Amino acid sequence: SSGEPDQAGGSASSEGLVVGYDSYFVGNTWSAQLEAEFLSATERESADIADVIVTQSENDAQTQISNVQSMIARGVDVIIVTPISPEGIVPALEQAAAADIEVILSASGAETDTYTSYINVDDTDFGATGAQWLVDTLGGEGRIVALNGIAGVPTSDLRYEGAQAVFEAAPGIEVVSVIDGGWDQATAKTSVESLLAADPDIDGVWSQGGSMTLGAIEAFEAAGVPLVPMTGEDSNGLLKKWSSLIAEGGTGFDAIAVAKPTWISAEALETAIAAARGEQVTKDNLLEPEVITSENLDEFVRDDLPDSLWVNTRMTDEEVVALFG
Amino acid sequence: MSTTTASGSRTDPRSQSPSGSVAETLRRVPAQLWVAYGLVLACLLLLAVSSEGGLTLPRLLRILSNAAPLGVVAIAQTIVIVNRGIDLSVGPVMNTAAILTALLSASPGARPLTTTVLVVLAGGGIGLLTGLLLAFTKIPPLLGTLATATVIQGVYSLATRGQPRGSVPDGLRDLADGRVLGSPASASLLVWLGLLVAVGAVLARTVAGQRFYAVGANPRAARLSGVPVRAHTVAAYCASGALAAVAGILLVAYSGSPSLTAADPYTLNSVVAAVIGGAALAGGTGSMTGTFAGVAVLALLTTVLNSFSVPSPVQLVVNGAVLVAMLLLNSRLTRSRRR
Amino acid sequence: MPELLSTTASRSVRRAGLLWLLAVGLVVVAAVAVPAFRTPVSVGSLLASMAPVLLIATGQAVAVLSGGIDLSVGAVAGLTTVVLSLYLAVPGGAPVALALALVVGLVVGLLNGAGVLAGVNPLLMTFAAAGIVQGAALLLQSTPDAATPFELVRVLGTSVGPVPLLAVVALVALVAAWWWTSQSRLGRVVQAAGYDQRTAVRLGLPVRRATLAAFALSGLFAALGGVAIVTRTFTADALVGSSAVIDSIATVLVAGIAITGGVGSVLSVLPAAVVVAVVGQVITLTGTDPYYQTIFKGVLLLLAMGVYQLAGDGLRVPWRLGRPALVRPAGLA
Amino acid sequence: MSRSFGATRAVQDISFTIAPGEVLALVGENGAGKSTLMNLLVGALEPDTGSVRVAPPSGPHGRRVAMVHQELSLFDNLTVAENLELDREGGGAVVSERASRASARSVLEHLGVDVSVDATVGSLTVGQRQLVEIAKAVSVSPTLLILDEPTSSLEGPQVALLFAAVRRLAAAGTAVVFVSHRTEELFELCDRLLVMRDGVQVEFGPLAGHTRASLVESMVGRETSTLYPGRAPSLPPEPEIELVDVSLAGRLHGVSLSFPAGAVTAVTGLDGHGQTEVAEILAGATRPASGTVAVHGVPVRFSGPRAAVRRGIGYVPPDRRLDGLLLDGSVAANATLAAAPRVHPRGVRSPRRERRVVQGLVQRLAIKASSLHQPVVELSGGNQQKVLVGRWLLVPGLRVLVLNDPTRGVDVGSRAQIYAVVRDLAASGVAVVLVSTDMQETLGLSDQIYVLYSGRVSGRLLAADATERDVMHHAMGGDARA
Ligand SMILES: Nc1ncnc2c1ncn2[C@@H]1O[C@H](COP(=O)(O)OP(=O)(O)OP(=O)(O)O)[C@@H](O)[C@H]1O
Ligand SMILES: Nc1ncnc2c1ncn2[C@@H]1O[C@H](COP(=O)(O)OP(=O)(O)OP(=O)(O)O)[C@@H](O)[C@H]1O
Ligand SMILES: [Mg+2]
Ligand SMILES: [Mg+2]
Repeated sequence: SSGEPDQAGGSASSEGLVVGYDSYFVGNTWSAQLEAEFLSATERESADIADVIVTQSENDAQTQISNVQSMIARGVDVIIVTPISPEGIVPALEQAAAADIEVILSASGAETDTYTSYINVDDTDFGATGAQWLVDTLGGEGRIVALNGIAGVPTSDLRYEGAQAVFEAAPGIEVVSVIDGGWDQATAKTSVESLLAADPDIDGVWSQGGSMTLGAIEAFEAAGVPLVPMTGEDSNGLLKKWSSLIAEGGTGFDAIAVAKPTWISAEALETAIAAARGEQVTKDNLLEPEVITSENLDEFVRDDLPDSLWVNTRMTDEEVVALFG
Repeated sequence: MSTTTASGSRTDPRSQSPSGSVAETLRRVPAQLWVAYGLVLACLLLLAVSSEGGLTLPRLLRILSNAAPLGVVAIAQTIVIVNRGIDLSVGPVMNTAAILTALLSASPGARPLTTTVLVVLAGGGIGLLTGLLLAFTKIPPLLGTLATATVIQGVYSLATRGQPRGSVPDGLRDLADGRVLGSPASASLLVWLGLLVAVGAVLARTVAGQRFYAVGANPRAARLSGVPVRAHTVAAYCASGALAAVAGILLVAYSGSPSLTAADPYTLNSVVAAVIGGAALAGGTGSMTGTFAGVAVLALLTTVLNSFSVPSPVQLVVNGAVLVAMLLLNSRLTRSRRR
Repeated sequence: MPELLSTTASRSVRRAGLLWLLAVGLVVVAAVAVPAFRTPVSVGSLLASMAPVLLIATGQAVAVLSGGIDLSVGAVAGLTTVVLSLYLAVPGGAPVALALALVVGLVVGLLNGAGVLAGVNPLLMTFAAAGIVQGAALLLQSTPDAATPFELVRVLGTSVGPVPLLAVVALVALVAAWWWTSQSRLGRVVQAAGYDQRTAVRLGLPVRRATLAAFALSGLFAALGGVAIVTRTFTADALVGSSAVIDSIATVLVAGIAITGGVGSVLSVLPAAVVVAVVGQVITLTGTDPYYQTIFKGVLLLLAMGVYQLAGDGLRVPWRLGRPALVRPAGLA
Repeated sequence: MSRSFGATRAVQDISFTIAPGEVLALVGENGAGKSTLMNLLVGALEPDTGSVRVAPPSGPHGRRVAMVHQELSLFDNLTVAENLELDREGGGAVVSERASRASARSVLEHLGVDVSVDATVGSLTVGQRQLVEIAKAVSVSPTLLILDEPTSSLEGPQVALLFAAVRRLAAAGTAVVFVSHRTEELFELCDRLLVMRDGVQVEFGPLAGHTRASLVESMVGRETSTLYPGRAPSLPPEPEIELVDVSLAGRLHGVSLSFPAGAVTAVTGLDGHGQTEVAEILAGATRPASGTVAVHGVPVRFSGPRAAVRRGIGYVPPDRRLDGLLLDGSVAANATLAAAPRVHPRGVRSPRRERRVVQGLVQRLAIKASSLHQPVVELSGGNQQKVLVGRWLLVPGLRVLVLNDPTRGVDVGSRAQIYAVVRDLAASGVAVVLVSTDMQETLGLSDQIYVLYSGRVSGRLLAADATERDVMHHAMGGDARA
């Protein structure tokens, strides 16, 4: 079967599962790859799957609740969801449990234990890992800029929470500016550029998004300010830029890329199938963030693949090219 | 006494000034324009004192260069507002342009110039359809363009499944980052200013341009006087679509990667820029001089706030408060002139 | 007994007859053709998701009837969710926080109305207000002692069978708003001034009060909408109402309320919301590509406008769009 | 009392009294200050100096002033009953629908107006709306009733209804102020007279003893025997433009009219009998359902007003503010609206050419404006109208000029200037079409007159030997009806 949602199948057949997947968002490359990674896994597991139903929540908690409820109404066997509101999703999860549906929380949690399995990277850890590297690289001294995602979005808040704790523990570190870059390259670029014009004396950039780091690099270059150590994420565009900067040599640039792998959704599907077969699955499957540094950069950077790729993937190169063109 | 009064027994003190004089011209400069440029000046002063380096020309040029996408889309919005319309689809058209630019650039044998032309044509095409829709039905522009915006967003989300393909070639990226003759001004700034002058000349100096104002001020009167109202409406939206596409290209040149949402804030910001510049949503007023000031105010204000490291929620509040103050002031000025 | 249903009510239902038929027809067809649609989970989900839209669109309808528009409804709904979450910091706890949230909505509405009365275009006034309100909500949201008042939210989120309490509240509120606009003296002034403010001022009608009241209601209903959202999401989220702005305007439009003011009936918001919600639900339940839902909304908007244009009732609506903002004519005190 | 608006002294040192039961005629040129004075009287405006004194309240309801404003004050979106209820004093916060409909019905019946109280005002004719407006004023049984040009859009029988109502109220002790530019109405209705000129009171006394001519003289301070210029020497036989068997759903039925070049042809009739439709069809603003429009005998199809303009057909609409002017636009922009492509042949504006052309027009029509850049919204009504008519004088090759109610609310002096220009145009070979509800104007200005009744041509008269009675005879249906 294909990844395209088919007509409502009704009840699960004995040959395979009806899998419901709610795509919380496909508005940026990471979230798009998360969905693609799931669809790619359904190809691999097609023997166990009768039908796949995909809904789109477009980052709207209410839509997501409705979508999950519509899957329950359609009688799916398993639901994989990335909760947008950890509390709001709870009643829907309880309805799913009442209907004997296995629920896998992928890449975001819920304020309940009414679920089958939860797979994620700890976002606080994510933020702290980059921050610790930055503090160490700067020798515990320096004025730094923090680039957040969107204030109020849990991922953004949790990552910064993790980072903040590290910075507060380092008395020599001064956070001179906290910018909301919306995980967007252009926004980060503009903000950092205007900041540099006012205050070029910056020693490091802590960023919680790959494209924002790229934007920050471009802003430094545009302002003619020498590059400084920056943290980032495992986006191929950043890795390419990073390795070309290494190739040029002689800049003050160094980086770490912390990763929240998009294959979490694939893992979620495998867990779902196992659970539906009645196998025992880990309830809370919290993964360590993957880390890329100058030492192992070469193993990850893919000069032959598009910038948009997040390199921690289980998809084939063909699938990646099909996704990002 | 005015030369125009043949049998006048009433006197008007204003008629002392000879018609067409400099004083008369200055008197007819809309108050909003004074305010808008006053605001620009205030922002410049703030910038000058707010940072160590002070306000240098290179810095100012960089700020304006970065504002080029907004500048161009604000031109588009102004044309439509003058025509008594509003185009809420400019943001989605910019996104479409960005997505198409990356997609076309990735095709074998693509050249930046061809890509640009095709994308601008596509934007103009979307604008043409919008214009036809609004000109030949009585659908109010606010809602018509809201609807087309929704449809456009739906279509590109469906087509890309959320994930735009391709990438922006260095040739295009140079638009935003390249230095013109070694100055800090980017080519995109020149594109913006060039369009500003060109559109300004058409609006102010040509019969067709004047008719945009006539159509905006009173479409019924214009129609009965033989002005091709529908043609002007279609032309306004068509121009808006094409210009929004240019803005989309400049944006993706700046950001480097297409996105489904990056241009969303540009829709209302373009309206705000035009309004700060003195365009009234009732139609028939608005100018390129004013819109330039509107864009400059928005860009400078953001820079001021950024350079004070003002957190983004507070920035939202400050932006909103400045806008409210501007609007209140404008309405006060308009009314006192009317008395 | 036709006299029981006041002439105004029957007129407004007749005027939107096609819409009522469409709404009822869609429900029947969906229930017959899509089995999943009939399940209690689906019905409850549909009603719960409709409650905020109904509330916010009702407020929007009043603002639009008054000749304005309210782009701040989404931000106000978001702020409501945040104010609710500050209940620990408020003396009196959750119920007081709830009251406070509604008052905040009302006040934002009043300020919008005051700005509009001062001559600012409503579109821009409420847009600016939305920025300020959203900024404030984001600031408050990051205060450390924010928490969801679970008890209160659970109570508000109660369902009777599949029917959520707030869906009933929304319905009652809608009828009340309709009654106010069509049967109260001030509501009539809202309609009159919305259609032709100049004349209303010349006649000495209480235009200022009517405008303030209309925007205040819009703010209050947006806050109620925010409450309805919290009962689903359980989360303080300043951005949660962002889609409500366009959805509420679309609903008002489909309801046949002229964006130029004064024409149409708040009552029609009900069938309009039903049409939008049922089609959305059917699209989800049949596994149609969800992106078609966005396209559908746009097309529905266009269709609605097309239909009302054809149905034209002799009121010269479209050209009046360019009417200047609410400004008192020069020379009249 | 005095009142100024900026530099305009609208009302200066006016003193007059009015007694219960009296009907006072208030006359003056446009802009003389009549409306301003009335607004002072009702308190809608504050006087700079002076005051209004009234007898102590009598009767149970105290003093009630009702004013029918020059512009209609109805809401098209509401029903007749809702409109009547809207600004009623007192009453609770909630409207009783039943009571308000009943009282509306009785007011309308009392006035003799046949309009449903549940009809949306937007669906009524202009005349019906004016009557509803009057009903609204009359419904409160005022002690002082001010009627500011209430008859400008009423037809004979409707005027009679109004007059009967006014007389009833006066007989019951209501003092009435009646403002009108139609002198014959004043003589019919009024007892006393207040004449204003340029904000100053020039006469206050009994109306008896005045003639139309002396009244006009008092208003304008000069003789106006030359109000209407001479006629065309003869009626050319060849039509410049004609309607052949034109019908329009429910409005026109097989109308054939022919408009010769070099003459003024009036199309008249009672309000709503198809004259406006004829004007709009000629102007290309409305397309006929059947029948043809022919120019020089060749059938043409206008896709819109633009097509008509291209054939040299100009149209002056009846509502100058709504359909005619760019209110915030300058005199120059308004004057050149139709002729811009000819004034600026290469599409690029030449300010010098524009100034020369518009300056000539301003002088020719004696338009009072402080400069060519003055927004027309700041001009007086009469001068606005001159700009509107003048717009077509700038169009070279004008073949047909359709004037739809060209002097509504325009004073005698400005009228004379507009009439003279119209006659000049006709003399230069333009076919002028005059659609007017003003009988004097129709008879005085035209060479031939078509009368419409119920969407059909009920008579064609040569103006030179037609009388008001003849026209009315046809307007009431003429022989066809008998
Ligand atoms: N809003 C305004 N602002 C400035 N001046 C105005 C305004 N309205 C009217 N005027 C001035 O008042 C004078 C007369 O205008 P008004 O409209 O009252 O004319 P009117 O008395 O009705 O004359 P007419 O007989 O031509 O209709 C003009 O000289 C005009 O410039
Ligand atoms: N609001 C205003 N602002 C400025 N000038 C005004 C205003 N209202 C009236 N005027 C001026 O006052 C003068 C008197 O106007 P008014 O309307 O009283 O004339 P009128 O005699 O009623 O004329 P008409 O016959 O056209 O109704 C005019 O010159 C007019 O321009
Ligand atoms: Mg008057
Ligand atoms: Mg006047």
